[in-house]
Amino acid sequence: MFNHLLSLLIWLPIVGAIPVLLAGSGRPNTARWIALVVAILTFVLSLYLLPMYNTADSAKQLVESHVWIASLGVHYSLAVDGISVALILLTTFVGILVIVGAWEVIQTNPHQYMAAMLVLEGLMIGVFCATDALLFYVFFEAMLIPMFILIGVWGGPRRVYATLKFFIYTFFGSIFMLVGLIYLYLKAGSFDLATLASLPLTMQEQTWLFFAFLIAFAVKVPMVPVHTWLPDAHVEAPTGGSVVLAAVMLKIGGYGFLRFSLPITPDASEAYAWVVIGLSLIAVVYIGYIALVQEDMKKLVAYSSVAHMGFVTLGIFIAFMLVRGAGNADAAKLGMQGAMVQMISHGFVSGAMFSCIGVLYDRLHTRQIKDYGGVINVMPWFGFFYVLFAMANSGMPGTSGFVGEFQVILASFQANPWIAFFAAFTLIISAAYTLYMVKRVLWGDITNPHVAEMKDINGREWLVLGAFAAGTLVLGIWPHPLVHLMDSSVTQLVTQLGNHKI
Amino acid sequence: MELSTSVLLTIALAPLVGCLLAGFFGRFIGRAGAHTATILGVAIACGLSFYVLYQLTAGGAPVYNQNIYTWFEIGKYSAHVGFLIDRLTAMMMVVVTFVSLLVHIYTIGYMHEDPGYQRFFSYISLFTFSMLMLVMSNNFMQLFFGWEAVGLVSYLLIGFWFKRPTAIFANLKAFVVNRVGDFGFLLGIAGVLYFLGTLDYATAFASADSLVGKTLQITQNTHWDAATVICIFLFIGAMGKSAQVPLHVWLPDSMEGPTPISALIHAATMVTAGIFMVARMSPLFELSETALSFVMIIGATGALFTGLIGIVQNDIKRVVAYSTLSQLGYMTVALGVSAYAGAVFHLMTHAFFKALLFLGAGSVIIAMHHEQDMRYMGGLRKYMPITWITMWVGSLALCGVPFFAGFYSKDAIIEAVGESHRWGSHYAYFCVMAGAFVTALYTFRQMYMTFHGKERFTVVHDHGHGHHVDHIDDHGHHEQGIMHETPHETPWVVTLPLILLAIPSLLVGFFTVEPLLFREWFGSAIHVNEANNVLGELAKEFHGSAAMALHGFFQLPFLLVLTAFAIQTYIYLFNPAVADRIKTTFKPIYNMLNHKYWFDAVYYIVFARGGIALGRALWKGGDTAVIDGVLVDGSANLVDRIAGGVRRLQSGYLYHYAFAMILGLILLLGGYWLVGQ
Amino acid sequence: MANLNDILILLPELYLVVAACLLLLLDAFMKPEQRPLLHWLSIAVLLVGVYLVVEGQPSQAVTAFNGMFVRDGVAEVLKVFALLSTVLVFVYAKPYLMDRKLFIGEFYTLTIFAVIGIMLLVSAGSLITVYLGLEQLTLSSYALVALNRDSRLSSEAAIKYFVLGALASGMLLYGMSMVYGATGTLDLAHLHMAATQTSMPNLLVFGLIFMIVGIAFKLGAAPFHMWIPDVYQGAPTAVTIFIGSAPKLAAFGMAYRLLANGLGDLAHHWQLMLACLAVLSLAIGNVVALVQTNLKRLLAYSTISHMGYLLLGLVNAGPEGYASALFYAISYALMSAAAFGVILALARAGFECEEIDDLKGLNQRSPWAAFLMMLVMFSLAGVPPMFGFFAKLLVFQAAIHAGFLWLALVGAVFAIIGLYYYLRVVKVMYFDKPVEGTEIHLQGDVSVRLVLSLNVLALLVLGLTWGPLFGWCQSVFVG
Amino acid sequence: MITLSHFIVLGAVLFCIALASLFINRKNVIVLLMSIELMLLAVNINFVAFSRFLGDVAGQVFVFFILTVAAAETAIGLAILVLLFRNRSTINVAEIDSMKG
Repeated sequence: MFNHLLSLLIWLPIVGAIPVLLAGSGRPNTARWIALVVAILTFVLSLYLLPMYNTADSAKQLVESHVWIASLGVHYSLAVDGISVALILLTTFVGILVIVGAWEVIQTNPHQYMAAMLVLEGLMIGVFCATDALLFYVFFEAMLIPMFILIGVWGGPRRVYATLKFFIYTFFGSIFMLVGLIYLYLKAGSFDLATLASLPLTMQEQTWLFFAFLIAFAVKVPMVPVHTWLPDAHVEAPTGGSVVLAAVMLKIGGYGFLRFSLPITPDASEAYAWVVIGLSLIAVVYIGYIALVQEDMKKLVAYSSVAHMGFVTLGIFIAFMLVRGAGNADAAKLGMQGAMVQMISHGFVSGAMFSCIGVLYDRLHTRQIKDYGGVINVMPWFGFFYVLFAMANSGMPGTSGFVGEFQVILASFQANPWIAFFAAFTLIISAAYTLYMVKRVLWGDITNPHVAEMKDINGREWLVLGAFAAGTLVLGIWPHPLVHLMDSSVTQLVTQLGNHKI
Repeated sequence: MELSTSVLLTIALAPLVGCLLAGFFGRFIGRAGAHTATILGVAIACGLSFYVLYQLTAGGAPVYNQNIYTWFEIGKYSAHVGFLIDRLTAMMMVVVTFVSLLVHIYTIGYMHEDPGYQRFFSYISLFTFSMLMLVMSNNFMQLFFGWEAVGLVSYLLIGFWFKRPTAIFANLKAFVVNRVGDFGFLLGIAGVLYFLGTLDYATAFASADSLVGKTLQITQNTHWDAATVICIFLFIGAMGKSAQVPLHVWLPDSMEGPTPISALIHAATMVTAGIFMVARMSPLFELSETALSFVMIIGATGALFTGLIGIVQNDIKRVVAYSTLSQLGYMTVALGVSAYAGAVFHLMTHAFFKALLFLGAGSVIIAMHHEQDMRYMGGLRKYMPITWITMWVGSLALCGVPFFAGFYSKDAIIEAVGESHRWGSHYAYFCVMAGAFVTALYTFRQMYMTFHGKERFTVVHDHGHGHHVDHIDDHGHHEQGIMHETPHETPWVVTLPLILLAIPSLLVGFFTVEPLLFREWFGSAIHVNEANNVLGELAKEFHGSAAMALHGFFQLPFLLVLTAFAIQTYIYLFNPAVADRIKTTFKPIYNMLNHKYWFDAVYYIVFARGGIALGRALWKGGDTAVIDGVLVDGSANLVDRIAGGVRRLQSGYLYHYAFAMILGLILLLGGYWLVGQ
Repeated sequence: MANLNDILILLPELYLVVAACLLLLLDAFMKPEQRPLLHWLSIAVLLVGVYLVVEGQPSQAVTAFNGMFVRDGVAEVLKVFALLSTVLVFVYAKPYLMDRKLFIGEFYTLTIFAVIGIMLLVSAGSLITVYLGLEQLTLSSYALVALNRDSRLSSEAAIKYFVLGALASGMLLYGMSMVYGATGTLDLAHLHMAATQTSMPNLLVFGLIFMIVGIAFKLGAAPFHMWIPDVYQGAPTAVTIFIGSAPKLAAFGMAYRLLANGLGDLAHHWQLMLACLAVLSLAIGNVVALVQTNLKRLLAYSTISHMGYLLLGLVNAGPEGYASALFYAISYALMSAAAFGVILALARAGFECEEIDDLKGLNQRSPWAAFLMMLVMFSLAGVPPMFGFFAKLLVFQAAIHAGFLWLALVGAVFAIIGLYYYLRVVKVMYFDKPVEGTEIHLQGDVSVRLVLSLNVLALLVLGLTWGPLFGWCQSVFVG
Repeated sequence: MITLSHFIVLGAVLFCIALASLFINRKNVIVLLMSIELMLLAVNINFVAFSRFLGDVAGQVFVFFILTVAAAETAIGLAILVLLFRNRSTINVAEIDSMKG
């Protein structure tokens, strides 16, 4: 069983979605319970990765490879390294919480909702496991379908615009990557990522490929200026959708950079690292200011997601300047680790923030900040969580939000103090926009009579927020286990950055 | 013998446990349970801190420096959580826990009507924990953790009465302004890691000299001295936390918090974190004259000019707040002239008498039913003698009257500045000297307006009691100057801390000035280059604290105090009208001070309003208009319009279809003629 | 001289001719209520035809009647899928025809005759056979389009189809005549040899161009696509589904026979021409489809764009290119059969389910139908893991390999635009509220639902396991 | 002396006339049928001419096929025409435009 663990992790939720669907709208509770059981099973299975994954070994592990398309030499090949393991765990963890979170919130066709969530989960795990470019692409694209449905069916008033924008935006990005992959395939005769990584390419080829990949993943991350789908998607998506979107789906962009841009087009990535770094810094500052003036809580958090993901891209590409420019591999590792930790942390924090907003939305059915105020008076427990996550969002030490940013800033200072200067600006701006929201939502006297009637969070919500809080705090107080888990893989990556292809 | 890790852990964690108990189970353990738990926690921490101090001094224990656990480890970079306990730390621990303990006790009385009782206790215990983590840290990462954590607690406590608009504005302001400081601080830490390759104090300081000659490339052909850059960045952090000009604006507003907080966080401990940090980093700062001059000038400016504002304040707490700003300035000046010991010494004495003053003010405020405006007080000394006397002790200490604790620390600083030859030291000397005068001015004014002269409130016995039970809501709403019952001395939980603080305010200087200042008591904790050792110079003329005090009577500072005393006594006891006349004659100056040199106004317009405006511009202009409007939706609409046009080709007429085919044929043929040949 | 061997080679076609005639007679002597029998019989006939095709398939290519008729792997694949998709057509069409009093023998016999035309066309060895097969197919199609004699739209569609079709075949013939003149042979195999040493290369290329027009018309590639939207819309949906599926295979076969077998050596000429046609088709198909409100018309334009993708494969002008194009044709036949199948299954007497808005809130009314339609739409849009994606992948690959990277990029861009209208259909089904007072459910007996479900799920399953099928497509072009 | 090119030109001319009439004529569908016949005629001339000059009969054989098919084609065309007239009581090309866009 465990030598197919990865396949199991991918297919269990997907296959599990079938009975959930079959339960039909007639028996919502059956659907819910099946979904929950499947999600928990998946999570438990994913926990087995920890003992089975050897952190000392930097090579890909738990390899599974079967010929898929003989005539093209395409393989159904899966494997994980530390980074994948971390992200898979995040996925399965969030997988449970979104299902719990949607428990009685989703009333229309809960079975379809749950099924979509499970399929989505499976596909996302697939993305993190795939070591064959075509397989990766298939998972990468297929993910869009359930998310499209999730936003479109259970979303808000402008859901159609939002979900179409989301789908087409992402499709737009990835189609060029597909062309790039085909080109690589014709050159290498295989879609195997390792083969592609070792394929010699001229600078010109690398440049074209780099930008093909960049579009695909920049849209996914999302980076400025191709981020505008995110606020719309988040605002319109149901809570669970936003949580998955922010917590996991965005990470796939960062993950893609690691798996494609860095190994396949190292020289071009080096040459154009400044583009990505520049965009990341713009994301921190420009988006920070935009977040400051949002009137819709979800939009605000969505924008802050863009800003935080900026640290991921920054951390990844700063590594180039450090390895090749300064020749400081350790600093590069620091930056890369920072990016990874930031991904996981952002998974917790943004997921939690969106869950919080969901809690409020379920009570007042509005996301406008102005409709709230003085919530703390009636929802003390909620207030506790909200402040905690807000602090994590503004990078408070002791919460996970701090770790990644800290490492990335330290690393970027090694490359160039100015980069660190602009990156560190997040300390100010993120505090400003997050706490400005907290001020208007949580503090103050109750102005809106409806707020006075709001009940504090119930057990289910407590569970969800508590789980997120635990993740946030543990990671913030003791990040070493996570860092250690990914250490060998990151080292591997960084050493790869060193070798030129031309 | 060695310091034991378990003891240190207990010191740090006991308050945290108290905090969690009071915070999460406050509802079950009730008010009594909450304050017992937290006070117990802090008491343990305090007792053990004294024990640690004893061990380090009398017990002759070596400096403790160990990591508790690894935070992360990447290649050659690593961050740990660990403790560095030397005399500096120990002293800070004692100050923090001692004041914190008294404040805990005091709070029982001050907050006994407040619905958020448990929450409050949990907060201040959390603060104690954070502050201890800050001072006990043995590396920059943990320092930054404590640094931000105290900021968080300060945020929570300033906004403790979250229904007050002013309070929740003040706490946001405080946090963001602090973040501006932390922004620099973090860059400083990054610089340390860059140049020294470690986040650990011991290793970093050991290799500090390697900074000499190193530069940081700012632009193509400008290189800045590494040490200077690092130190200034680090000091920016201190400017935020210790409310130095121009990042001082948050501290006066922080008075929105309950008074015990003003005493503990915004006077005695947290705001001195910056001073402590710089003292801790003395090996680095010693490397950069420029940075130290910068520090000195900033401090001197604060010492004088924020003090001046204090003269025109009417809110009893705000007077003390501005005096805190001014005193922090003194400490900073001391740092700037490399008199780190002096700074820390003043930090300690200040912690005692300033906490005393705040708690005294709080006591007055209780008696006045949360009336804070001194214009509606006066003549309170007969109602609350203990408060009156203890506050006089604090005031005299603040003014630096010989034999009082404040005298030793402050006079030493003034002397030290006089000794220093650092660039700008003359300006600094003038500031601290004038500052002494100003200090006396606002102090005596405050004392007179509060306790002396005739009562400026009337007591009306009407539907009296139970009405101020929810004083938080009607605070400031009730008609000023009208009391519903005669003010009376506050309960023992309030007065006891006053007395306990009055004692050190009176004595601590006398007994500790010699070792702390002139006998290298801090040992390795503080490093001073021989060239800069101004205290060393002073030590030569030092012949015992008594002599120093007596000598002090004939020094300029004391004469200035006397002058101020005379002036204020005349104005406020014999001829109150003069005050208004001065006000009118020096209208512009008065306005300037009353508007705090317009710092807040300018910041508000430029940063708050400006930021919002900029954000909106970027949002509407950048995201909505350009990216979405033109690129995303724009292209979609374009395609749509094209589609609308192209579909008209499909006219439905057979002959058009046929024509299209023939056209296609001709195009292929033509294309062949052009290309194919 | 025609001997028994030739007959055997031609067996499947001959068998179908006989069977069709018998069905015609049977229908004449049959009472209306016995028609279902005819239905099942014709399905059986087709299935037996599949059997005969596969069974009698020689190990390597053989010719009959002096090379007029070729029976090779390509022909086999095309015939098998043409027959199978026609089976699907019959199954889906029944309830629709019955509801509309169109449940008559002519539908079946005409369709089978058309299929015979297809089979003839795809195994043509000579220009004559190509022409005859083509006419056999088109003439029956004209009649089928006009099947509903009382419909104004049908007759209009029929006349347009007829005139344009005749024009196209006229051009084709004119081209053939020039090719004949330039090479002196009608036999494709000889043509291939003669084409190189012709004395009048320009005449030859002229002929080629005229023939390409004929092919493009059959494919429905722009600018020879004008008939498609009107015919798709006007014809009874039961006929549209046929025109939309099997003939595409025939068109590919025709293109392959004429361009690859016949004038393969002129590839450098026709590659570029096909590329231009491809770009035009992609552009017009995808863009105009955006503004359609009629579902059948929308699918018509989507056909045009898909033919553009198919051409992407052809421009490769090599075995892998032909393989990918063939693969694409097959995938398209299956997808469009499924798409129209859903429409047919939802339509009922007095409700054509032709407008996109007719699908509003389908998910509430009939989740399964909505789910099937969604899969089809994503497959058409080319979103993995659906079958359609891999078809696109392969033609892209073929184009890029032939050095037509720019063409692949154009294809990619228009795939993005095209995505929009497929998503719009899904949006209508899932995100919109159903219109009050309308009823919309899966019609027809269990066979329809079963086959339809299988057909759609095949798109998903083939998406995960398309290797063997593609392997087959490749194998028929090697050597 | 009449050479091959004369025939080709003749065929081309006929063909062009046919094409032209296909889209110039906006009156009667019958005319369309005629012009289609004309087109096929042009094709036949080509075939016959080529086969004569190439000395290869296949072309003429093809002509016979074309003639036959053309007959069938016309038959179906007329049938559809009848249908059209029955449904719309007009065979004016300019009025057959109920499907467009």
